[in-house]
Amino acid sequence: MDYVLGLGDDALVAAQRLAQWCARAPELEEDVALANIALDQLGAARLLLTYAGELEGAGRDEDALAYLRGDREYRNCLLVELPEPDFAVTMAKLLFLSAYQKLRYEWLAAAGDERLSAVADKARKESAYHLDHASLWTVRLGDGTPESHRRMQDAVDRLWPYTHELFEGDHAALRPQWLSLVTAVLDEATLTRPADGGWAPGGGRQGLHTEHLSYLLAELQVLHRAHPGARW
Amino acid sequence: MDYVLGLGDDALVAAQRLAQWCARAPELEEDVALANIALDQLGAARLLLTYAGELEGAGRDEDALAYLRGDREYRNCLLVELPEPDFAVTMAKLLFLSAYQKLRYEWLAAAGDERLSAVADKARKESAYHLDHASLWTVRLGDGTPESHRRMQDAVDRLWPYTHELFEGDHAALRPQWLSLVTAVLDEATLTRPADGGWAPGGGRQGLHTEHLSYLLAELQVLHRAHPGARW
Amino acid sequence: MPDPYRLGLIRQIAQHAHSEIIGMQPEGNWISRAPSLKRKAILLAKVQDEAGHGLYLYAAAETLGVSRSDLVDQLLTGRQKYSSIFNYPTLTWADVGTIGWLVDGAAIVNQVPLCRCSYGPYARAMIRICKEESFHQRQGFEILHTLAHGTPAQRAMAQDAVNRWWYPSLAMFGPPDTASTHSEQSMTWKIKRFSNDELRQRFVDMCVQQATVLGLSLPDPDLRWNAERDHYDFTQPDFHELMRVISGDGPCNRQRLEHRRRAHEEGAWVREAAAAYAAKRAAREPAGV
Amino acid sequence: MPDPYRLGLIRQIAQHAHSEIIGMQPEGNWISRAPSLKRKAILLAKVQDEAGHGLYLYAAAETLGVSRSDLVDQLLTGRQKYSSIFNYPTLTWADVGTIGWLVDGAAIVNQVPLCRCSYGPYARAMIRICKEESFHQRQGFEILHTLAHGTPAQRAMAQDAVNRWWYPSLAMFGPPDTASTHSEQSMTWKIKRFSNDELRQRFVDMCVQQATVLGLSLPDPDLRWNAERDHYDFTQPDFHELMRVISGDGPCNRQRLEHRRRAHEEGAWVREAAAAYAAKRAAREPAGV
Repeated sequence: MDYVLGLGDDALVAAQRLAQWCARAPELEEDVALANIALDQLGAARLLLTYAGELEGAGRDEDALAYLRGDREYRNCLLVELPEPDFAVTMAKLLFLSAYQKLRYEWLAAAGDERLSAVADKARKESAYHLDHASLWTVRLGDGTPESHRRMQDAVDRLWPYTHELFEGDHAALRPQWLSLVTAVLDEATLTRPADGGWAPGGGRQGLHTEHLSYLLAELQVLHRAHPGARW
Repeated sequence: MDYVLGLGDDALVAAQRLAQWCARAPELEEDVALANIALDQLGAARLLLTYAGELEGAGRDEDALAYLRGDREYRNCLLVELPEPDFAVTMAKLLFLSAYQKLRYEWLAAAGDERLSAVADKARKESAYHLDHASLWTVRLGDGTPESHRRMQDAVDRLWPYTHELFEGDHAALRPQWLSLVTAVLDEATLTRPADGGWAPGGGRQGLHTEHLSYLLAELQVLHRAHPGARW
Repeated sequence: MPDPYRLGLIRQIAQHAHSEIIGMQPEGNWISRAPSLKRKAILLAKVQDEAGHGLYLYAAAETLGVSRSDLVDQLLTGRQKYSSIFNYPTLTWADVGTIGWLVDGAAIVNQVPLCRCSYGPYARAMIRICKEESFHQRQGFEILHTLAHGTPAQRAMAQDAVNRWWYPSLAMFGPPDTASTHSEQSMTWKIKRFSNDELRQRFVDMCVQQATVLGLSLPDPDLRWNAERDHYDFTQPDFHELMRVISGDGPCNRQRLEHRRRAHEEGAWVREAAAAYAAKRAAREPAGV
Repeated sequence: MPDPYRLGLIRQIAQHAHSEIIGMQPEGNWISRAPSLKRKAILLAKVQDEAGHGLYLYAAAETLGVSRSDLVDQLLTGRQKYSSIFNYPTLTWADVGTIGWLVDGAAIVNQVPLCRCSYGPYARAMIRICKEESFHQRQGFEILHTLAHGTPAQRAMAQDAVNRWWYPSLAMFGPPDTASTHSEQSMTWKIKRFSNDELRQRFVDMCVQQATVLGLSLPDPDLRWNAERDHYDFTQPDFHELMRVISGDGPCNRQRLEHRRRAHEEGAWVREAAAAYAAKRAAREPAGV
């Protein structure tokens, strides 16, 4: 169950962060595109949380899992919960996340669990689109103006340490493929790929998050929790 | 009761905003000073909310009133709930608020309600100190650098419309005194006092707030509400 | 096309486009806090639709020879208006439902006639928009219906929101016919087909019946059926308030425009980067390929 | 005063001052969310005390011929360190109580001997600071006691926080005596009076008894009384982790320094204004008045 929950929480937290761009994106087309990606993430989160609840067998549905767990019970990776102070950080996060999700979903689509593979089959196509979108912007910003190059490189450098957590344990084998997806984009964007081997924060999959997540959840859950047991 | 609640909510919301400067003030001495002012506001809020709860007679204590009302039930003026994007806005808010609180508390200290007058007698001395502190900074920033002058004038202009609400109804008589307190500071600070007669937003005393307050309360209340009935 | 007709059309389409863009804010305010994941998805999709409507409408205006960046500039500098309804705050979740029910409802009553207006590109945009808006209106109605049939706190939240939005929604039809400046000319040009008061009456008649289904009351003690007129009698909104809000002094005018300006400014470096990249690409590629 | 002694003192006092300043962040993280108004006031006052401690300590360091702005600069550029304990996140309200109990407890054990250290201004600052810290430690203990005797969720929150903070607190006494680089010299100079391991043992002995009163367990299966040594045996913290955190790779090192840098940068215009105003005032007033 933790495995499915991790995927679902990644998607839910990513959706929440992406939706914050709604009505404040750099251009109107981007409002539409980011809302679209947020909707895809939210859709995947709903399917995955529902399934996680069924696996648990304690009667928790998607809303019980989304709204009534604290940050110590969330299983998302740290990358998705980090704040997004500018559009470059958002795009770097999306680049790293969508490349990872694409590989994870492709793998799951082909794996044994029928239920998961149905979700993954849909989600991998969406991830491929998210990756395209993030790649496009990474290249535009990396190879745009000196300012955009500086911001994009800074975002990549800042977030890189958090990408190690994605390939903890079983998933280590996916990192080489991920590196080749991401490196191709960074190269085209005239950006420098950070060196590996440094700081590698983790803990999200065990519920040990950054101080940012509890704020995000406070906002996400405030209304639902204020009316215990209500239907919406 | 609404009268006491209004004063108490002003102080509580002001304390919450001021405390946000903790560990991010422009200098260490100012971390100490702003925490001090926040503590004074919080102290006054606790006494006033406790008293409001007694007046209501429904068994609500300071925490029930602070943590279990939504923004539609809060009675603070809009001024205190506005976001503080920079230090100039914080100081302009504090200037306007503390001059108002000083006059209100002085008036209450001399008025009939014994319980209120005891609270007000302590609080008016604190307000006088807050006013001194805000005045000092208003003058420093107004008469400092061109940038600080611009920011301080901008803050004063932005917040001025919200000062009308402070003198709604019964309190209209206090505005001339308030104007003379505030004008003296603005003059010394080489700042222009905005013209009266324009936009005068209100509604806070009736529970009609800006969209900002519910976010502030979500954060203030999140932990308390997550553990119904718990003692702390 | 006569210039006054063209300028009138541009004014009307631009104002409509701006309204969609500014209208994203009050509802967007609740996306992060939507009380269930399903509602979050529906609301996010709705706000996304508004951005989409803005895009079609700017495109329709561009067929009349103005550029989108000029129109955006006119919005940001306050020279062109947007619907005043978006200058009210969304204080609770029930406001999201009420905006869907009343505000989108009023917009549809206003806009359906425009689907047959005399300028093709505008009429076509309106057909698509009206279809989506009636979908949004149903969703808003459904939110309110759930609240009105939920816990006492939810029910109170729903009634409170309806109380606050009713008169501002009536004001969406504009000043009374006796005082409307543009209407007569617009009707002659067939970019408007019914008078403000006709549309307002149609809206009131519709809402009274829907409010009964919701089990919520409308905050007008004088609302009653008039068999002689075959319409409901009702209290007019406060048109002085409407004028104040239009002239810039509503509760959120400054906030909405400032939000939009800030988004525009904070996005400038991104748009510049995209332009610089496109220019480099163009320069790298051999001409004509 | 011999230079190495002076520099050693400056290093130690500055590191202590920096720790107070950075230490404001993890606890400050809960001020806005404190679960009762009384706890909010106590926590705010505590974080304010830390700023005050920072001020005394910078002042004590200045008596040794360095300027505060130089020291701040050394902090912001990472050339001087602060206590590594503040590079762990505060994940729940119980962390606030646990920091009070364990972290302030460890600080006191470390600092009480310094009240009798050889340099007067530092010793005097430490006397005042230790008094306030033992007050903070009692408050932390009280928070944890309330949680440990509260609802099951509160109790679990308390135990979880103690589990996370125990070993990092033990690590606050520094590397084992066999590996400490500065200790021996500092003890000769009497700016340090007991060894790391002596102080760590004193802390463990103290905590075991207090944990019993709290009704919480310490996350060390090998913790037991050793009658022979007249001390508790315990598992040493992971000193490799400590070294990693000291060298910059703890969970929050980047966040803490970045927060401080941002506050410093965002405050620059305010400090410049204050300086400009002071200069104008000085120029306006006749000399000597």
